[in-house]
Amino acid sequence: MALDSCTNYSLQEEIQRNCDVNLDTCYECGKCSGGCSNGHIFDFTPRKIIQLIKLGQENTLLHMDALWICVACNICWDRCPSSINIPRIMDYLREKAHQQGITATRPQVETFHRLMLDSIYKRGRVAEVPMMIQYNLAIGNLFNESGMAARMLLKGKLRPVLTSVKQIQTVRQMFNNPKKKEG
Amino acid sequence: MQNTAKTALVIGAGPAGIEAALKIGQAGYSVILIEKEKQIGGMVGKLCSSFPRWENPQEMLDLKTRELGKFLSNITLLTNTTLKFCEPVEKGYLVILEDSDKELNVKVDAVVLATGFDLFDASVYGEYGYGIYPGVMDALEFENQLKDWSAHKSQTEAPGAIAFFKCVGSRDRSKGNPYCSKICCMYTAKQAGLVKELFPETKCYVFYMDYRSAGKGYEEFVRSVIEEKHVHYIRGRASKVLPQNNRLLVRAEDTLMGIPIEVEVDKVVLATGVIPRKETARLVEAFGINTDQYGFIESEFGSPAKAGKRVFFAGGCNFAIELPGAQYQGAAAAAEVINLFYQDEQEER
Amino acid sequence: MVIFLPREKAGELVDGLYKKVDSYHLVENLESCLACGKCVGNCPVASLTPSYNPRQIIRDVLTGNMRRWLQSEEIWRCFWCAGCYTGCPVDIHYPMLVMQLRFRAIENQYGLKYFTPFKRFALRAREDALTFAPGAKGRERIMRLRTAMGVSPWPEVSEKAVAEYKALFDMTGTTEWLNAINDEDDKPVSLTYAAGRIKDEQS
Amino acid sequence: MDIAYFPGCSLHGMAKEYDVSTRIICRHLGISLKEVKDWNCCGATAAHSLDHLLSISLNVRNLALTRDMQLNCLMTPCAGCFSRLKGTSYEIKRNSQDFTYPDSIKDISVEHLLQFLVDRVGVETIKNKVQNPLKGLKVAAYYGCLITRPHCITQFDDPEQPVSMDKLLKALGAEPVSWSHKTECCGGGFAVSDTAIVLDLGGQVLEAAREAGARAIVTACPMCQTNLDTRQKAIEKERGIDFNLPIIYLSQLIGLALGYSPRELGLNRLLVSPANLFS
Amino acid sequence: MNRVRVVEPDQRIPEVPEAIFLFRSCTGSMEYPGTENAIKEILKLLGIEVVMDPDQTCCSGYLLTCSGYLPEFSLGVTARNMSIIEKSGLPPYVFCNGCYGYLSELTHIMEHNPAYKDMANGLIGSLGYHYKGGNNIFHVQELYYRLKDEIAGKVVRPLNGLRVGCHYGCHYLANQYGILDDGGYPAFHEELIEALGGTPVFYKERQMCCGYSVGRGFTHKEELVQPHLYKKFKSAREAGVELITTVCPGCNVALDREQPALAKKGYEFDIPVIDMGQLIALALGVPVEKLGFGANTVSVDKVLKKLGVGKGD
Repeated sequence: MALDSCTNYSLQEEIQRNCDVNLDTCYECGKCSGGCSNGHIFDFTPRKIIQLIKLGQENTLLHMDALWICVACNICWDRCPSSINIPRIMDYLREKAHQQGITATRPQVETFHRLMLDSIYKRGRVAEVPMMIQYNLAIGNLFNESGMAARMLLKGKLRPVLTSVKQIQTVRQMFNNPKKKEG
Repeated sequence: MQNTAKTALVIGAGPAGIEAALKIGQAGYSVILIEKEKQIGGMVGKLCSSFPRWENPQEMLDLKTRELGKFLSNITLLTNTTLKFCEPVEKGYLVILEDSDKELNVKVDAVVLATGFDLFDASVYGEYGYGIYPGVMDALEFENQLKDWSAHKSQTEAPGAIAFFKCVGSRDRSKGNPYCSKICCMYTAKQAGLVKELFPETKCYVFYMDYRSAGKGYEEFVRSVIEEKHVHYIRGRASKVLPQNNRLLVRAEDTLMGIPIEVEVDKVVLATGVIPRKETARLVEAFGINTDQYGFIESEFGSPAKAGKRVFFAGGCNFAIELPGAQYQGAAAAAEVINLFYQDEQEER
Repeated sequence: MVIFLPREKAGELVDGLYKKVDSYHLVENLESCLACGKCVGNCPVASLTPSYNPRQIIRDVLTGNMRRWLQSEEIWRCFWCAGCYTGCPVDIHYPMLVMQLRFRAIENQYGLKYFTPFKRFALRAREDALTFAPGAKGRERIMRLRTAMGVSPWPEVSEKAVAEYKALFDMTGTTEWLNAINDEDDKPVSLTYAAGRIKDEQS
Repeated sequence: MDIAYFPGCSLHGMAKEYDVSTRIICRHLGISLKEVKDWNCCGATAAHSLDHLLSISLNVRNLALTRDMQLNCLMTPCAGCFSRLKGTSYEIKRNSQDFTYPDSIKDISVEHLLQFLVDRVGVETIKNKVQNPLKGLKVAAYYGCLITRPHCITQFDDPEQPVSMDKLLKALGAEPVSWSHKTECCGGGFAVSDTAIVLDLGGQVLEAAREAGARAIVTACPMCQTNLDTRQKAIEKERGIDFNLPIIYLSQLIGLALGYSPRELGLNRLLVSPANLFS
Repeated sequence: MNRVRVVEPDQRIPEVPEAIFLFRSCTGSMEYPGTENAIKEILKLLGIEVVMDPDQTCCSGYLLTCSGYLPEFSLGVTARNMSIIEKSGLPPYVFCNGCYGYLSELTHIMEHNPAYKDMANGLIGSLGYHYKGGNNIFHVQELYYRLKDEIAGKVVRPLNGLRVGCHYGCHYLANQYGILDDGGYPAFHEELIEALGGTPVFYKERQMCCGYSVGRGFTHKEELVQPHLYKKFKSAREAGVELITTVCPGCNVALDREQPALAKKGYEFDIPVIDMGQLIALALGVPVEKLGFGANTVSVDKVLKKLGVGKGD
């Protein structure tokens, strides 16, 4: 792989500080990658990702596809002989990419996450029906999944009744904490 | 001249214990060699070949048994026997040995611990499904399998493929065994080689992080297994075993290619690491000697085989060790014992 | 959209492929490869084309993964500088492997477009026992230069030599073998070692 | 006994039946569930994907609310919420965040319904209460990613080869099949946003269950349920196999064994109808 | 791997031959005829007779073989040429790394695999040749180095500190059937340069391949060869190299002919590239018109000026 020109040599320290891991304990054995639920479609397997962090390839890392198709199933973390918390690292990188406004390789995934957060911001809980509608608007396909939605509606799965948190402001103030950049 | 005034107790009749007993006996002192199993030979007795020269360990054992036979006047071999009780006395220990029916009280002037090691319990690794999928076996079980195969080669039909996983219970902090068990690389190469010997058509895959072959002729041994026997080494720690149409599907990453791969095999052999015996812990307590954090016996500073007051050790109870190494340590322990006895005699004169 | 790359199936691999590839017995010690990667460190092409990786190509030949190298452009990029061979701790003559990989590729009509220029050279060399003998204009220039130095205007190559060189061409069937190759049936090749796995390919 | 109960958003929405059935069986087992007052969403995948700090604070609030109720055991039937809540208490225990939290919330033990039933209530207790055992019902116990993984957080059962749910199902008289994908991922997080992944991963799970000869999949996670249930048609189309595997909630199955009617337990709300299982 | 990789010059060439068989290089005799001529001139001054044989053909080239010639053919051609050399009874000297690597490679193959030798003999037998085998292939640079001191003694036109960067060429270094000096870090060209009164420059990429190798210049010029050469020239210029010497017409072609293309891309280097032989010949006072610098794409004039050699004299 071509080494990235913009290399961030403090990336490893940064990640270790924030994610409460020690990447120097990595055996490079690849056990994480062999079992990874989506490893076969990752552009960089978890093992490579750790290697890239050590090489400080920030740019590559923040732009990679793996960030947006990691299902956070924790298999890597659980099987790792050094129990390195890889899911947390993925979260950290994803968050960083998001804050830097880097467009996700899977925009719809990012959109979905954002809408979910919006919903939490609005009423402190996730309301599925409105969120689905917003999502369809966002991805510009109003009838996405509509067939399924109908079947679910018949089964009474999609309830228009929405419950909300009463002291919503206590929830909202979490959003405006200094650490979070409004994106 | 023969001097039977002094007696040494050797616990465990594996290669190390036998060697120690022999040397002490040959020096003219009397030895009690006890073994909890029915057979002598310990681990070695369970193996069907050895590295780096493909010798049959059984032959070596027979040789040693013959030698023991020559010194029966000095060396008393008690199988099915364990140490029941011991208390320190002046210049030695009072011990009670017990077998199925009777007990035996003796005063011994020195003790050699040669209790050997145990294998890691692979069922801790849920992902490998040891004890769940019949095709998954640990190293010793596979040694038996190999013996069985070579016994009735004609009427067994060759397995299509076998996968060997290395570092099972070794180099794994999350399972509390950060150490390298040292022998697995070699015996895995040996087992894979034997399979190819028996069934050249069988595909052998060895999933490894790196192979550690520090030792006389070891590297050549592993290379020959790869280059001449065509065992297929895949660099990457196997990650998951799944059952698939009555075979086993192994998932791993080929870290050299950087690509997740799948291999369908009939058997999975786990190169299980080495751990201390439970019995050793009991003895350690009884004789009040030191162990490391894992429970392996520690030597006193500056001495190769001394564990405590008139207590010595040899072989696997100290750490993972291969056959020759165990014999060296047995001899070393014997040397210390003989020296100790000699000193005693000087004082007594 | 998602491209579903299957996990590599070890079952699909060709057993003992390297023996088939090394039909001329020029790299018989291939199996002693330690996968140490010293070759890659030495390789000028790898430094320009990150996906070109002698170690991985050797590995694929050993594991029997035909598909990837056969359809790869990488094997056509090798400079044959033999830096890999110079450094190799077990003296694997990697260039000789690449040579034979290219034979296989040509057999299977992959990357012919990389071969056709040499086909032209070969067939012209056949005419006057000199490789790279240029066309009429080039000849004049050469003659001018050589005469200026006071040596024979054209390198002394005897009729005999030319005839016998040509004869060898035909005896060994090289001529029709060359003529048989035409770039119509060229199958496309790509940087297969980069595909899908490693994204940024900038050198 | 009094237990703080955290239903979570999906149990108030798509997975209503899970909520209902859980409440029913708990009542039957003499456990009074005290729903956490004014609870908020655990943040789910979205929060920890885009804003780690937010996902921590959201759950700290929930834990704090639990403490206000003077209860020190918080039970949730939703694997996702469980993972987030327990993860949060794990993190604040390790103090890896440079914030301080009131100690009292650190020793609230977060438990998943399954863990709760097995560890606190006990399999025997449930076994004794079984009215109509589910004779010979071959089911696959599907734990999913988040109930047992990672072990260092959940501290419950074997992360790779769990057995607790199988024990429970045996106690109900059902026959849990032994199968390979107990803890493989179904891709639930991408149920909506990246269907291709779901079809791939979910497909693998369904096929494994089918090969093992299960007639239904039992799950204790609303995401897994919704995912495998609603996507089953699509997966069937893609793989060209007719699975027709009902995805049933653990609580519903227990409810049935305890003698409640399918209707009360909301079994009718499953897209792949389990009707033919109990006829 | 018990092969001797590095030998001393006087082991390699125990006593200096009176006469040598000079193996014609196609590229050498056509692209840069000056190279061939320079060798003849030098050896004349050193009192060594040069024999060439018109019956000798092209060595049939790495370039073509490893891009798809059938080895049967290459072996045949090599066997034929070698048998001609054997007939002459003189030590064979080549002045092209291509020929060197190629001949030694294929002779090695035939030695180590008799079947091929027989096959080749079967081929050329019909043409009335027979190849015995077991002979060494030499490169003229080895002879230069063996005669370093004589050459130094004969210098009439010292290079007075001309900063020269050497290019060894891979197919000599990589062909480790007992070569001069260490293939990993050779330095004997530099010693020669010093002997001629020049300043050898150990520029960073001095061992880097010329990029012409095996004709990637025809297939991957844009994406490989040019960026590759850019690296080499860049490091050379940074080290202040005024002249690059090669010992292989092939390398010469690559390094010399490609520079305009690089210049068009905006990378102007303008470093003249000549053969080691030509440089020695210059130092030994061989008249410049005999060295055919007219063949070079990058003009050698400023070097000549620095050495005080006018085009005319």
